[in-house]
Amino acid sequence: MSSLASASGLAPRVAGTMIRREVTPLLSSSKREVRLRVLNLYRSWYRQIPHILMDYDVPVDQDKCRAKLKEIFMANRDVKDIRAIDMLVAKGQMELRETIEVWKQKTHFMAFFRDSVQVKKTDFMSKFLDQ
Amino acid sequence: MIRPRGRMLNTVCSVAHHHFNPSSSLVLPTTTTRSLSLGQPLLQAAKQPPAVVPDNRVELFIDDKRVLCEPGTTVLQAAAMVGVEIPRFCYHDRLSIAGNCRMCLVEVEKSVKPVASCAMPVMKGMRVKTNSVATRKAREGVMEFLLMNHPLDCPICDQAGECDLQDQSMMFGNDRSRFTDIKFEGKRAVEDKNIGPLVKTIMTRCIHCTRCIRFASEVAGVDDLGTTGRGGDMQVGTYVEKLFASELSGNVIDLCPVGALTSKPYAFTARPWEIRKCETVDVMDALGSNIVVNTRGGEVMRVLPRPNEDVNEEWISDKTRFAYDGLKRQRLTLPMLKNAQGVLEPVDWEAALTGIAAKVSRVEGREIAALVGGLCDVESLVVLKDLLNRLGCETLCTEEAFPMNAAGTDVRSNYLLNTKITGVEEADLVILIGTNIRFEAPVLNARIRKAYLHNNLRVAVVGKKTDLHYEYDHVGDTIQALEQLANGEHKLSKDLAKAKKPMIIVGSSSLQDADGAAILANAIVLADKLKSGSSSGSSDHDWKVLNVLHRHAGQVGALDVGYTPGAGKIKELKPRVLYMLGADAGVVTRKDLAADAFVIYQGHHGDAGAEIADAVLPGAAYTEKSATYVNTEGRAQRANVAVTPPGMAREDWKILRALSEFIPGASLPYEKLEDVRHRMADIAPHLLRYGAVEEANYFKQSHALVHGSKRPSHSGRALAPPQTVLEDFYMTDSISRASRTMAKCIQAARHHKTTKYSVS
Amino acid sequence: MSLVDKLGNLIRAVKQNGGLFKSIRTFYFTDDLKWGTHVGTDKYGNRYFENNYYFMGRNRWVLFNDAFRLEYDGSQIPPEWHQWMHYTTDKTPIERPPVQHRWMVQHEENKTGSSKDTYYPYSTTRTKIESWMPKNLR
Amino acid sequence: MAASSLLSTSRRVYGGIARLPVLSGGGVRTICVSSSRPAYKLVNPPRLEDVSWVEVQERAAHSIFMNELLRGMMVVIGHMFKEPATINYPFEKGPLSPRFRGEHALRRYPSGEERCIACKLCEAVCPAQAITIEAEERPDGSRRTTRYDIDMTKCIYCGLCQEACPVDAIVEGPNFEYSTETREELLYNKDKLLTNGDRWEAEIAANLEADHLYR
Amino acid sequence: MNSSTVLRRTIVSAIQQRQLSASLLPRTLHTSTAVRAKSITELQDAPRKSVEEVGLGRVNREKEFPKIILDVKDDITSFNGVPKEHIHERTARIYVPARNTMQSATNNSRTWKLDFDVRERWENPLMGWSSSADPLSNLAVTFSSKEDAIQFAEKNGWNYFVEEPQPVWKFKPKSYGLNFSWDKKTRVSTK
Repeated sequence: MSSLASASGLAPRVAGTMIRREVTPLLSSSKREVRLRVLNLYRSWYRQIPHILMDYDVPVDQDKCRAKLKEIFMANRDVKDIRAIDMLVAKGQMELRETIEVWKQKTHFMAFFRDSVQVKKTDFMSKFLDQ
Repeated sequence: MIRPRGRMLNTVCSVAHHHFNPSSSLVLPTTTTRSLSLGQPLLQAAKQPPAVVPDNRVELFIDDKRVLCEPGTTVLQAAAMVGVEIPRFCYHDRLSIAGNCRMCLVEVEKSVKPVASCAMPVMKGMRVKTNSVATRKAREGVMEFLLMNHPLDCPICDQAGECDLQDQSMMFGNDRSRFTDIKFEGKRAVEDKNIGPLVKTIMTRCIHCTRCIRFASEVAGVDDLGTTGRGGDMQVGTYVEKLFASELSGNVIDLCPVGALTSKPYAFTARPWEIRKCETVDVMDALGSNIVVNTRGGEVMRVLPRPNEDVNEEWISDKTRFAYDGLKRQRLTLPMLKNAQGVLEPVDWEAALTGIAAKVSRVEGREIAALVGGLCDVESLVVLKDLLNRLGCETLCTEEAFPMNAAGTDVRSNYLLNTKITGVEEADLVILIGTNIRFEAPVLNARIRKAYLHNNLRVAVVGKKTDLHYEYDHVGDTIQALEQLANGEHKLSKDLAKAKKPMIIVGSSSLQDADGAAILANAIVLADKLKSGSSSGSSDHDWKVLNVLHRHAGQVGALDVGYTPGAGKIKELKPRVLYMLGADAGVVTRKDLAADAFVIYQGHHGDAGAEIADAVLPGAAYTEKSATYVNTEGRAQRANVAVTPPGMAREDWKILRALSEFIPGASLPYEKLEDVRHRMADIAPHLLRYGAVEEANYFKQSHALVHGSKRPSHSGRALAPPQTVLEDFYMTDSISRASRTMAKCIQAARHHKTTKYSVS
Repeated sequence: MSLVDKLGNLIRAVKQNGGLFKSIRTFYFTDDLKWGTHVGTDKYGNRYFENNYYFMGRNRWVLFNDAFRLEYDGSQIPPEWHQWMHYTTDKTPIERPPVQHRWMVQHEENKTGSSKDTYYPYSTTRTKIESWMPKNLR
Repeated sequence: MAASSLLSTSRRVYGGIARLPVLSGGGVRTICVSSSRPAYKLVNPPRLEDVSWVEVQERAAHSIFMNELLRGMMVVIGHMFKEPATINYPFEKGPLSPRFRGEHALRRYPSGEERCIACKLCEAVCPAQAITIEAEERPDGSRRTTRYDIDMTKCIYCGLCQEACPVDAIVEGPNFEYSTETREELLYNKDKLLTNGDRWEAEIAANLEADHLYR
Repeated sequence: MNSSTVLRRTIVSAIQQRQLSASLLPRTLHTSTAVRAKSITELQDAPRKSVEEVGLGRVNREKEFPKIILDVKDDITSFNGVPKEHIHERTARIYVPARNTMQSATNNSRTWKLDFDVRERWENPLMGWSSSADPLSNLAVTFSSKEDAIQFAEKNGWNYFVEEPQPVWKFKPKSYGLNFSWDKKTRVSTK
């Protein structure tokens, strides 16, 4: 398959070759460390949710927020690169800070739920007919 | 790989040579240069195997970089080998050396005067300085002279932004002028010439580089352009007002280093800096010339050639270059379906596809047929075939016919241009059978002319005598003459048999009717005869003699994926549903179908096909889809999307895929273009080896079939290609038929015939 | 400046504006009452005044044609007076007449909001793609 | 306490400045002190517990007799007899330079021929990409635009278009009174721009003439 | 302990969750004015810090951080904020741009270029301007080598294909004398 793909000029997207190399870390130097950071971030968010809901007058309850929190974290479950996880954690912390300091507006917070975003259909026929 | 910078190449050359050059080897150690040298296939210097140095090569130094080159090379070429670009106006890689612009002056050590590097052959131990004070002063002087009589009309000049004179005056010119014009005599002014509807002339801008003249007389083969007058009064032109009657005339626009020759249809419409470039391939003839489509804001502004040594060098035909305005006219932009009154009316996609699916699923598979035209890409052909095969239909035909006796199209070698286009430059004999190659493949004809000029290529023609722009032996008009040649009975037979590398080019235009089988069979016999004659004369055994020159870009692809050439089967079948994919040649009419037949036309232009259709599905033209085309050599090439299809039009494979969804049980599994391409790879892997030619073999086997059977009989008619005079060249397909520019060309060519200056 | 001077100015202004009643009218329309030299009148009946007693910015002014009443607008000043009004030049168009070309058109005030004469944009080019139409629709 | 410290600080600063020989001319220069301020200072009103009784009494007296209000009214009455410091737009207008960059206009030659030759340099130079040009050969063979649109909502009035123009066709005229009620009205097309030029030519020509020595 | 070590400590400790939550958790922070006033008073005479001290200067991270071993490919799609539809549905094309045949210079054809499939453009119904909804339509990145371009595409998660450049120039010696040789067809008749 991969030879066919390269012949066709369609590069194999899923990398077959692992490149082992030395890189400079962002913060964490091991998987264990980065895992701790992720769990820490998750815990902080989880504990802040009641306070956040007090600050923001938003039409969601704690359960919904917690489900969304889990969903957002699980969306990146496939990220294996320690540096990428560090970056995601840092960004998550920024979001957390912005949220609990009420630097955000209601709409910013509700943007996590993306309930106003129209999901585009991706199957062939809808794309063909709606284009 | 990209062409390397000067310093790297320099060291490559020094590695290739055992003499030790202290200056360059200090730059990089030998080990690194070796690895660098791996990626430079483009230049001859890099190709030289290390440590093998022919004795006759000359060593010289350009800007202290060592160059080794063949004797007879010019200094400018030698400089290009080490990546030193010398400014030039008159010199062009593919034209003869003129040496009249003087922009390439360089300082050569121990020479009293600066030397015109384009005409100066290299000499041993020469030390050339391309960036010394003297060189720069010489260039500045030349530039001052050139600008003295060049108008300051860059703001209204179409060349501005991609003008050699503009760029080089910025780089090498003086920052102020001594042109004071105290007597108010003004600059030189030259009257513009009218040389046709394609090339616009503003002769005041001319700097007399004579590139256009050399192109016309050397490449195009028309001695129309020349100079009159001398010195400041010199003018480039046709002397009398007449059409520049060449099918390659557009190339002088590219060649002109200033804005003296510009494109008339493109005039004033766009600027180089606001243009997006899309590198793609052309479909106006079967050569698949490489082109760059220039677009702006979803509109094709112009078409330029893309240099590809194996296909079109640097030239494209006028149809390729100027028929693009056909892409904006007569377009199908909405799906249409006949209503209850039997009148086509625009509908949306869902309604169109539902309506078609209802009709298609009502008839049995064997009562369906498909007819594809010459501009179809392989992707849509494959999807159409898959769709109809699922419905149980096996009648899939191309409009262009091909004789099916003996091996027919089962063997690829039977229908390809086997020696490839570059083979022309190696060949010593070309026999053209039933083709006016000048109009069916103008760029290939230019290459034949090039070989004729430089390699003393001999050309023989079987068929009607036409002006091919070079001399040839006329074997005869009729099929009998071909037969005689094949049997070795013709008076030229002995002469031609001496050829070491003969090529036979059979035009597919002559294979369209019942005599096609006889013509092809005789050509095969002749090919085998010439091959056996030549192989005894120690030429290489892989040399292929038989070549078929197609007229349509999609034909080879259609044959490769298993379409039946010719509409004969459809006429026998009288199908109740006909699916026409870009079929606009008018081969099949309503009379050939069942009385209640439902005709679906899918394509990009409203032409013969759409006129007879009951349902019209708007597809994409070649600039609007990512698609694969196989040229007459069997070279698969990828066309890329330059602009998206207009209106509600869609890429062709997507339409077929969407239609399959509406027909019960026929749904195709393709979601993305990649899926279609994988399917193509299953059918024929070479379809995805872009840029490469999949060579055909089985010559012996297929030819044995011909020799084994009796040669087909024929009517003995004259071999007259359909395109004989210039006006036949311009409109051959639905795109060029929609083009206003092409219509103007025909008008001009017709008018030209009535003038006394017309030659033919 | 003494109060007496101010009173003098007021009297001059009232006099120039044609009496008390007309002065009150002017004051109502322009929120101001000034006196100065009448330097000219443009073709639309707007009167231009100058008095260098006032500081720059207030020393040139326009009294719009009375017909405009409260519908006056800054854009009603035609270009030749516009430059004088804006201190771009010190010469009034009477002292130095502006260039005249036959193709020049009448000045027009800013018409936005009026339903009839508002500029509304449109494309000045033809469509890029010409569609094919079946015979019956052509 | 804090208030008095604030007062004393400002006094200290003022005194310090006054002692400087260069700036001793007057109090106006005291705004310059910020650069030499050694540290951040608290500028909030003093806390209530820091205010003395005397001050409290004073404040109470001021507010009972509407002292501040009356003083304010006196200032207003005084100003009624002063010359206003503002100009009375639209009857009075501020000065404009001949180089003022206002509403765009396309000019014509004295013969009436439009100047623009569709060289597209203004389109290329426009940093806001507000200009859209399409060009074509006119039937008489000259190079002219078929579309010359300026999106005035995008335009930043930098004047680069008129700098780039080789034939003085596009200019930013002196008019700035073209505000509109809808956004669409600010999408100028070629006809609008040419009409602008035809309307404002008198002033545009005078302005260019006034400025020609400096260009 | 030099300044960069201090800096690293600061960054790490600031980002570490325990510290962060400790500083964030007291929800009295923005409700109790007393606390705030006090802290501001404390700030009153705080000395100014130089840029270097605050840490906006360049940090030599290579030295400070020990390297780690990674065996996954670089992938920035998880945090670069690009919408998924512009990652998974886009195909990048990696190629060497052809020389512009209108000009003789070759500099633009010496680097590799990466650009994207063309998406729909349409005419604005009011003015006829051409519009596009494609954020990647103006992205064309130049690379000095094919490998760099491929790595960039992979890092960004785009599909891509590579078009190897066609051979463009075969070197053939030619001479000025050919114009005048009597016995060759290259002799020039017109000029």
